[in-house]
Amino acid sequence: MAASLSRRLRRVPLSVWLAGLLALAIIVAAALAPLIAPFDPTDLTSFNLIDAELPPRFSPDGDPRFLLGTDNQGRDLLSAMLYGARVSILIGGGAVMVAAVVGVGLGLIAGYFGGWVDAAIMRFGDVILSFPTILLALLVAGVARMLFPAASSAEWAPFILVGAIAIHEWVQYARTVRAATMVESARDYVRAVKVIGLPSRQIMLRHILPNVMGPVLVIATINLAAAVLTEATLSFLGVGMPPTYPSLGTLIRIGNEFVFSGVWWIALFPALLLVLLVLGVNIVGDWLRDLFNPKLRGRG
Amino acid sequence: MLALLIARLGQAVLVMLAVSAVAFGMFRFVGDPVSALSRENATVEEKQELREALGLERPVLVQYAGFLGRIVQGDFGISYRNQRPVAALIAERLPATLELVLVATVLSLALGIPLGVLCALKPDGIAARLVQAVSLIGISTPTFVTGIVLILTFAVTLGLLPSFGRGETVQIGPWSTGLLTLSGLKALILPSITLALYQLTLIMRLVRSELIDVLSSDYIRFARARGLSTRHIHFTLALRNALMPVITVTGLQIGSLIAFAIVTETVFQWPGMGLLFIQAVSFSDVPVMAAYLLFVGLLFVLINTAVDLLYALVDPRLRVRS
Amino acid sequence: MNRVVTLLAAASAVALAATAAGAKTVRWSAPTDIATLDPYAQTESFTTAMLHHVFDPLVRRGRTMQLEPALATSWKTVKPDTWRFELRKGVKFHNGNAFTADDVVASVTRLLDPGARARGNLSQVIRAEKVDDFTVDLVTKGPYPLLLNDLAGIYILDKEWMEQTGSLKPGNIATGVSTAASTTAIGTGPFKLESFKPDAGTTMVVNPDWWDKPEHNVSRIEFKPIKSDATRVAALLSGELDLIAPAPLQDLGRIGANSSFKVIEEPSLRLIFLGLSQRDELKSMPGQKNPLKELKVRQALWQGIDLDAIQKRVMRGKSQNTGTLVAPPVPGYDKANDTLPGYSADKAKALLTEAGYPNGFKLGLNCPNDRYINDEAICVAIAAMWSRIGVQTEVKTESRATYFPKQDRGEFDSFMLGWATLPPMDGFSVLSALLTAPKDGFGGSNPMGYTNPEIERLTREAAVELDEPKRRAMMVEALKVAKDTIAYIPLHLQPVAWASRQGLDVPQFPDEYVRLWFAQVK
Amino acid sequence: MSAPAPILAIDRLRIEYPLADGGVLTAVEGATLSIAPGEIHALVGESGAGKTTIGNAVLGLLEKPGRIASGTIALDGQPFDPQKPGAVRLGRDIGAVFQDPMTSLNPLFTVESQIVETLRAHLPLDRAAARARALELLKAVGIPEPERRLSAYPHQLSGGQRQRVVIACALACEPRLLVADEPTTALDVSIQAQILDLLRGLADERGIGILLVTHNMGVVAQIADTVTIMHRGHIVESGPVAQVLRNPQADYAKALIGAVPRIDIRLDRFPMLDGANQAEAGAARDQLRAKALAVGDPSPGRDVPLLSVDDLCVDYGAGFLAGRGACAFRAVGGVSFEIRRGEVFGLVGESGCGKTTIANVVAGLRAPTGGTIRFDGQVIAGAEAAPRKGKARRAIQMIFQDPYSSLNARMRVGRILAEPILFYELARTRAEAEADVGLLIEAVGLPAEAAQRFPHAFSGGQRQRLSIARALGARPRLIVCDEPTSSLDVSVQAQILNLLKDLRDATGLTLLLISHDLAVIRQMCDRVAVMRAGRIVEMAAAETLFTAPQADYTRQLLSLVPTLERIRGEV
Repeated sequence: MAASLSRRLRRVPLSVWLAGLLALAIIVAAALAPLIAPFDPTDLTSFNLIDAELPPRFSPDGDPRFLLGTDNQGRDLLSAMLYGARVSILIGGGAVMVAAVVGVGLGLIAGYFGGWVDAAIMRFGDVILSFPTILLALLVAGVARMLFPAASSAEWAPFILVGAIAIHEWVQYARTVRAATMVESARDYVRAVKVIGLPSRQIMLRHILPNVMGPVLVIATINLAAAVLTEATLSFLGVGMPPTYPSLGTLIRIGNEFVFSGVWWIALFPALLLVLLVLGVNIVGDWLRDLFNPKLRGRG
Repeated sequence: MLALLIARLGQAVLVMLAVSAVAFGMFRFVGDPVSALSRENATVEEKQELREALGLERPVLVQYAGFLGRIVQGDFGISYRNQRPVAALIAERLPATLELVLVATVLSLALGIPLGVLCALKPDGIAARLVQAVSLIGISTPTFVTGIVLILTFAVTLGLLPSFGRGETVQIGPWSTGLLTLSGLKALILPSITLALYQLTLIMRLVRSELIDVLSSDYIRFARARGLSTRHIHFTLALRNALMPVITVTGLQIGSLIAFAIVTETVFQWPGMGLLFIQAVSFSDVPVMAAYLLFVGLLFVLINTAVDLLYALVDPRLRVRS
Repeated sequence: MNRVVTLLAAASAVALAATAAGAKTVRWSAPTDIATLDPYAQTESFTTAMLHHVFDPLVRRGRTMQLEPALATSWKTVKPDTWRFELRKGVKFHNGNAFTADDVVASVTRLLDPGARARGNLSQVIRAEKVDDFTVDLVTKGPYPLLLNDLAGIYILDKEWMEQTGSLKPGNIATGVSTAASTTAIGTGPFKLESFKPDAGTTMVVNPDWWDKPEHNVSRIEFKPIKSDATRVAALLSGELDLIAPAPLQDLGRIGANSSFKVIEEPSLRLIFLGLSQRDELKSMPGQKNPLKELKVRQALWQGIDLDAIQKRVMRGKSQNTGTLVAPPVPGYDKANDTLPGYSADKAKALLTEAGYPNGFKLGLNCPNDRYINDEAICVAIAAMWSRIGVQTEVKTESRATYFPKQDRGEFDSFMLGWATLPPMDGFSVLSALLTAPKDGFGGSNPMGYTNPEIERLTREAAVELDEPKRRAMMVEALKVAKDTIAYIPLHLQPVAWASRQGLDVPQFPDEYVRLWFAQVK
Repeated sequence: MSAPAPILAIDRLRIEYPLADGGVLTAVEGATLSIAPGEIHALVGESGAGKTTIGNAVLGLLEKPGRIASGTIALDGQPFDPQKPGAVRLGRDIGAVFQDPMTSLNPLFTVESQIVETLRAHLPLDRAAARARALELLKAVGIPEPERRLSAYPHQLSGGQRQRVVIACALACEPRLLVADEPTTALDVSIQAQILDLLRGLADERGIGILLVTHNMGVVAQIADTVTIMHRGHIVESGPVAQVLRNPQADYAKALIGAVPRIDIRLDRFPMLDGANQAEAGAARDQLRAKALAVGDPSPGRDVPLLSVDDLCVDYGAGFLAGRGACAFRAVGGVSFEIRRGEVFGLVGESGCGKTTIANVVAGLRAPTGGTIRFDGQVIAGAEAAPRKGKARRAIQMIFQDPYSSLNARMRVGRILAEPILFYELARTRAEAEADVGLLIEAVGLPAEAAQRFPHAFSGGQRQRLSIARALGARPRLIVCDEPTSSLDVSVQAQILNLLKDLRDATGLTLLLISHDLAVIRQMCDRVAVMRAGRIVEMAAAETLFTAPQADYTRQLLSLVPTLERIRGEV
């Protein structure tokens, strides 16, 4: 199976390559934002209100200092976008990470031990899934902000957002991993190590975990896209990142107020970047999903 | 079937208890209705008086017991902001949201299933590739961006469709419907497309992958070996199998749509429950927020239970063995 | 445009077959909606403004904001604490009932009920007494100079109707009682309510039997709330609306450039300023002395704000910078008080050095993000400016729902607040709510610890001074002390900016009320 | 002798699969065969021989991108292209029966609807007529209560009934030819016999030609008229069944037939396809034996049973919050037996009889509901059993049925084999463990470099060797072998069974061998217990059981199992 996998990896379609490269480029650029961005938009002393709403450099009134123009505060839009993408990706990635670790852990436990542990974990997951993602995230983010004044600050908001998104997403990992664990547990290699008498923890982590990671990878990729979107939606609704430390969603929210005023770039560029990022990740995730779905193998 | 029903109802009660706890938590700990209620230059004494009138000084458990007792009787309290029973407010908004969600669901099924079939049957065709590509863009674009783009295009630039609201509605008993007037129908187009887009993509992709799965199954191979027409195999046999999970997903998605309607309703000023909720949030109108939560939770639970039971009815394997 | 006119005509035809020939509909939108139709159950200025179309007060504000007779034709103080009102005769409610002194007494009594949320709006009145069918006495707690100002926001309801519907007492959210008054409005005003659907729309039709001579030609009002700025502008531009109020500042240019639309604007009464904590320590620097207690520091912060830049960029030149705490039309305003220190980052730095903070300090700045025009953007800009003079400012913005409770509890180091002195439209409200210590019913919005004995004294004297010139002089003096001690840092008067299609003339008022009984539709 | 015109004639058929790298994989090369009316023609071979590919080619169901590169297929003398609709129609002229009746029928449709739709796709019948015909068909394939079954859904039928429905569908339009691809592989012996009878009857009574694709020589012997043996895409030998099975000419055919375990007589070893291997492994096995003895306990004597199972009961589905179908199901009820030192004890029965459950309990994978198990006199399972640890656990190891799932795909073989050694601390250092691993690999007849590879680099037989090596690594005294060869080809099965025998001889192991295959049991075991529905119906020494069975059930099983020795028409 691994052989066929690596063979298939060599046959990655061009579109997936491009999408992957695009997503990777955005992620790398975002990660390196402090190094490559022309300005530091989080430094309040670095921008000046006088420069507000300058159009992109390529338009007639463009200012050569600002490639993609400036926002309503005079921040360099390109820098704001790079930093914003960084925030979005960190939150999205953080949410995926937390959800994956929690979900995989609980899924393994539920699937391996079964019985009441399984029932308790999965029923709890069912309750969580009774709330739509966005509502739950809105609630968690909103409630956290109301309870802890600090929750809306630049330092804490990302953690709140990670929690708000992950609280719903872990169930998906748990369900998948639980199902896969049940399948793997019944397979002979696991029975073999059980006969040997290895402790459960070791069986789960060393033997089962590596074999259930395939679907987890797929979910994680697709969820990264979804998490970035959820974060954007929360920020758009005003319970996301503060404007002093904007994510892409915050930038779009701010820009949205300028949609009709001719200052189109403030909304357009961040929205474009967000869509491209999510699209790139989604294309890769989609392809991975098909790759791991044995039924779809051997088809174009 | 009975066991399933009982299990599902038990789960539903569990969920509703969790929801009510959250709702109460919000009621008690979130926001401060006092300052939302008092006027701009209210005195300290006025505010304290209000606090006592609202019962915010009583012990938490007493408040929770009271809360549970009231919601069981269908009394969700009075909106701080509108001074009207919350139940009535929600009932008034329900039609708008449900019609929007319903149309969006129908739209996503009506388009999602055929497109999914297309992509599964001709995975290498130009049309399928195009649909796949567009669908990826569809799930990669945030709802609010889609809504704004649609408004800019069809309302502002082309002037074809209204940019907000429900248009004219007709009152049928307690239900106000926008489905019976031209302006109501026109007003539905943009919001329902915005809302449906994500689900459409989801259903399309689900149908595609399920159908591909089913088409490679033994019983389809056997059906081919029996010389049945390809048409019959694809559309009567395989599609039916492939649509089974669509039932579940559609059910789950209806719940999500109700929640996602918050965003759509905000963008299109659609006077539904989502807008009510967002308004309530910005006014700290806790009774409305709590009732919305309970209501959406209940709706979600009901839909899920109904879907499970429906699934059991549709799938012969889950029916009672006589 | 043709399409719009046709639509408009069609819509009106449906609604007003009787007056089809002169059907003039105004379709307009605001970001908020009427909270409730019960005027005593709310304190929002927007709802109050909307309800003014349906209800009349005893005294109202005219075209120039002057107080003028409405349901009362004249008044006088018979005792220092008793005002006598002569009522207008021949006025009918929308349900046909006649307007009499009983209605006034019932209305005032209802408003003074402990369950009425708006009873603070008439806090100085003890009771209303019927003298005869068209004469009423209002008894106040003591000499009270602002009674007429208060009465301009108190609408009169029909007693018989309240009796019939059991609405004589107001609804009470605590006891779970709601009344018919929340969903029905029977007034004497220029328009009758046709339908009210929260968040969906409110329609009103002209009241042909209005007691006053109409200065408008509007036959129908269709109000549709649209929260999102972008959607509201889009609806105006696509011809679905005739008027949006307010119009987002950033879109004014675009709307104005379109020959089918026009922008109307003027400075509002709402004055935006920053509050500064006067407590012993700041949240941002626990355990250290609060630098804001130093006058020089406050001076530096004021001089460190480039108000012109904010006015030009954030407010698009539409706001009016101010150096005092009340707007020019408001009693208490004095031109001499309205001076600005002038922006100078260098002077600000020098002042900080003099005060012993050459390297600045840490400061939190809290702002709402959905209350005032461009509130969030203003705060971010100020934080940037302060950071440049060395004060490391951390901005936190949040929804008004969470912001104001915290402001009430005094949880901020520095914060933004707006004050329009409404409903009385008098400088006294600044003194009594913002500048005095929280005691004796004063200082309701001043939890930050600012006190000044001079202001305390002047406020208490002005409260009972019935001689208007004297009273004003006291207020001016108090506001001068506030300015000299930099109790607050005033920023600007936010603009009232509306946009409408050409062909609709609506006069604007600094209190931001939309008064369609002055509108002309062409 | 003028042969009747063949129903099916395949002439020099070549089937290719284009590969992604531009190359071509030839699945079938120059295949020629013909089937006369009423003839059952068996196509046999091991996996990868190309037999199923030919079946699929005739049915036009070649998996993409496979294609017929050259050669012809003719029905009743008319060449046709099965991939394209033409004069010959699938379903009407050619019927098909697949291996797994569980998945061949659409779970969402009734039996009636599935038969009727087949009928109406090809014949101008109205609904009522089609229904009547469907009823006839069900009667013809011998389904009890056919009226009631018509409205049943597939899941309401047993496996055998389902396969009958599948055959009824295939027969619906009275095809000339039936392609049956492993039609009984998924079925138990008794049901297999019924289905085979049904197929034979169809050929005899209706003159239908049947192309029977199978790997089971016993089935061939029992019902086929002619047989074609394939190997790696080529036809090796073809002819009448008796002639080919009794007297194969080609080397491969000889080896293949020789490797089929016999039920009539016990052989010492299976004859090997390629006589090579083993000799050099002897030294390694001696060392293993020495090591095993070093950690083993002194034997208290050969007559004390090594394992004794007493009144064992196992219930399923009685757990807390178990959910669906929570009522308990008794898988094993009151089973008692003993295994003596050094013997091979066989447990045989049809699927669901409880034999695998016993294996699981003995190996410690499942706790019994009642009864006790003693190992070397010490209670290891049951009410008063202490948790199995250390020596007690190490002494019993297990090998499994599916070689593809019994090794962790993500670990190198060396690590897999070292795991028990390190866990039981049988080696003091990692290097010592690696040396042991080398020894084990050598002992099961694999090259030493195997340790560096991942499991996917090995064939099924090799993996089963590795599985055995892992079990040996723990230096056990009893190995539970749960269907160790049932997913292997016969030639590989022969090798593995030989290996097990050799190891037993070399290291003095005791084996519990669980199998459904009576022939394998006969070849391997010293004593045998026959199980049915959770109970032992007969237990005896192997020779006694096979020559003089006492229980009716045993006799029935023995008479039904298709074997190479009982060739049709010979008896």
